[in-house]
Amino acid sequence: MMVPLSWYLIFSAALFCVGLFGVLSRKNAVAILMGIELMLNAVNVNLIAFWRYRSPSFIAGQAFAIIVFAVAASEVAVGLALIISIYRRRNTVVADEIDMMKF
Amino acid sequence: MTPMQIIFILTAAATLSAAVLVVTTRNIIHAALWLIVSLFGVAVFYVLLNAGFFAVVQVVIYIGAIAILFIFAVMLTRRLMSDSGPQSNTNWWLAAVISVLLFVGLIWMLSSWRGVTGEPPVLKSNIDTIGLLGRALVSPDGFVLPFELASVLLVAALIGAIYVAWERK
Amino acid sequence: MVFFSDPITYITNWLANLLISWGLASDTVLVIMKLLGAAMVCIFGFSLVIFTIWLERKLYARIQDRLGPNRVGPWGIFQTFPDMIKIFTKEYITPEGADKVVYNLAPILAVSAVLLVWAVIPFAPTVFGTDINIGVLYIVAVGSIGTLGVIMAGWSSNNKYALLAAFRTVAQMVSFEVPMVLALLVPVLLGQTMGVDSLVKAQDVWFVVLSPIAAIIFFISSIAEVGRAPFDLLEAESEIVAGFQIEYSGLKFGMFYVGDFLHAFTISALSATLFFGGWRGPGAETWPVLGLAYFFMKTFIIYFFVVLIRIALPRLRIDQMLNFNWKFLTPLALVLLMVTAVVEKSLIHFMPSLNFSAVGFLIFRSLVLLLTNILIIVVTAIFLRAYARREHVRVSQPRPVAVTPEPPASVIS
Amino acid sequence: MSDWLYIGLFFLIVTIFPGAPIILAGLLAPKKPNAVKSQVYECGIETYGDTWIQFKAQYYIFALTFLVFDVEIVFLFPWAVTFNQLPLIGVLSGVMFIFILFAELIAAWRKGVLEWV
Repeated sequence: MMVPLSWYLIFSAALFCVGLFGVLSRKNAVAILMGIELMLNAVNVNLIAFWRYRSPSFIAGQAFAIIVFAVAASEVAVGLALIISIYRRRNTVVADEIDMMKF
Repeated sequence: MTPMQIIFILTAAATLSAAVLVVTTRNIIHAALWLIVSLFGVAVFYVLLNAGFFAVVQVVIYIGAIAILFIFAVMLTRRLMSDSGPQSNTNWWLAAVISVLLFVGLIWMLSSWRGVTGEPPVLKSNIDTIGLLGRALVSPDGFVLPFELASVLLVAALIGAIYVAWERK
Repeated sequence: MVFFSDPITYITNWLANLLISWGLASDTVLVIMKLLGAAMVCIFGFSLVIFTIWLERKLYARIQDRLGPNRVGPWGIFQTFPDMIKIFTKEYITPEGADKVVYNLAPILAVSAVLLVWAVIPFAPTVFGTDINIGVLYIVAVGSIGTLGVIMAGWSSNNKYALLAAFRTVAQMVSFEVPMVLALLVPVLLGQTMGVDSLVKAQDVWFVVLSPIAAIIFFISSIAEVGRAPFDLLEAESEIVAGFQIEYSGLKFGMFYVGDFLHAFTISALSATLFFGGWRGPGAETWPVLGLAYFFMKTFIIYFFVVLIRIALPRLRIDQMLNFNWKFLTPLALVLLMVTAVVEKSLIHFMPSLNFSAVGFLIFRSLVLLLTNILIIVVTAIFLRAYARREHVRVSQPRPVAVTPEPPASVIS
Repeated sequence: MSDWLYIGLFFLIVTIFPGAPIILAGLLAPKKPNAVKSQVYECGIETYGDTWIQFKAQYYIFALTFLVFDVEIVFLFPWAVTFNQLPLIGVLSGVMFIFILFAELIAAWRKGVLEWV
């Protein structure tokens, strides 16, 4: 256990930023969701790292991580279903072209 | 350099390069496969953090279910998405600048915090984290409400997603 | 004496001491020993496949009143070796437009996902790879890597039918994973641990006695997970092309088959470990080599049933298969889980007031749980009969079939 | 941690074991590819159109149902492990959780999602 906490935090910050880049720069809506998954994973690494380094006997970090798993699963389920539905109606998954609500 | 640190660095490098490929590669199925590699790397981190349960849950949920769902969704929306041509939008450079700025900001913030260094407390050898977690998740002074709410959330997500994706005949 | 009672531990210790006496650091020795152990398990798995292929062919043939392999060696026992040499020298034909890396990775994943399960299976009281405290979930996780192998193979072959078959196979595999995992929860609940070896140690009474329904559900859904008859309609060899492996040739194709046979044996080993007491038997603690014998005896008996089912039962239709999973196995597993939890908890809760001895409680608990299971079986049977009656009525309704059209009136006249 | 060391080494070994024979057989086997041989084998005629065709949403629905069930079942494992030490209310909330799962299955069933059409 000779890895300092800062390494984990830097790693998860980097993962978060890569995910953010994906969300902001991708055209394909499915790929945007992939970016969001990366960000959620970065959050989870942080939660577990804090649990391990700050309060191993208090389980809150792990319980939060469990909830993040549930949220990630529901987000993917609904997000992808929306994308499929949009694709069926409008024949596109490019996020820029889904602009019915735009003035 | 202890073996642990070497493992950490190797895994971090692999995970981050896979993540970069997820957000840059043109072929969207390849992006999904790289996502799996990246998620697997995160599972290794959970092992390094003595959270074996989460490592396995990561593999079961993310690789076994979410990645499959992604691949299915790509197949369902395939017809018009050709792999050639740019997959990034026109202001990707702005996204890159924002991401790098955020990263620099986070590092700056971390470096000004005292708690960031320091050894992890030694885990007691008889500590049963899964048992603790199990008890915390269902005890009324623990997380029973979020736990049941997560279940309800998943039910809502399932029904909503089915309603949205269902092909009416 | 130690050698005879526990040869594997004896050899391991001897080797470790030898390495230490050569002046290696104890950490290095640990890594080398673990590496060797893993390699031994894999070698053992592969040699087992060579044997089970012969065994299965022979059984298949005998039950169909044929001779089966009988030329190479006594009873044709070496038949697999010429087959192996043949497949080794076959040309790899890569379809055009295939995604090379993914295409080559898929067969490796198909085998390794199965081999990985062997990391947590205890062979004897002293012979097991590791007893991680989440062993049962690890088995589930490794199974999902296999799903990935299928989808990679189907996608990278650049073949519509391979892709379609991969999708169907994955739909089948993930569907049957739900009752399988639910059935796995029952032993965890009864044994209060997720470590596989700890679960074996917790089986003072075999879990198949405490919860026969869970054992049956696990067994059936594992067979479906392997994709064997009667659930093999996605690669029905005698009817359609070979499913998602259609574009594979040579040893890459062979690896899918190795994975298949190994998987069939692995689910037998898992059933034996989780529900039939694994290495437990009289005298196994003092003579670990006996434990090894018990384990393989149980495994081979269950494996025999897996093969028997494959030979005896006809193929299901895909809608029947999925209905069977979602409308029968899954609700049954959920009800079983709820009932078991309530019964077990009330047993523990009211136990102190009943004043049993330890053995008496064990017997009482087994009886109560067994009776509960039998009750569930009876209720399920009633439901099933009602369903069958409805289904018979529904199917016997006249439905559009191809009839010879009535000849036009002009022809008759 | 040494348990996980074994698992890690096992991951290493199991990729080598099927991989090495495949590479070895690639060296042993003849290599004479030609255009006709490497055509994809689909049907009575030459392959037609793009391979990566679009599939129907039914596959997605099954994967979706599986995902939701998988996530919820995985959460039940920590509950099952500590089952004996839980107070009655804890056990009941777990049973309640399973019951929600059951209701979910019934809801999906009634909606006709679980039909293979």
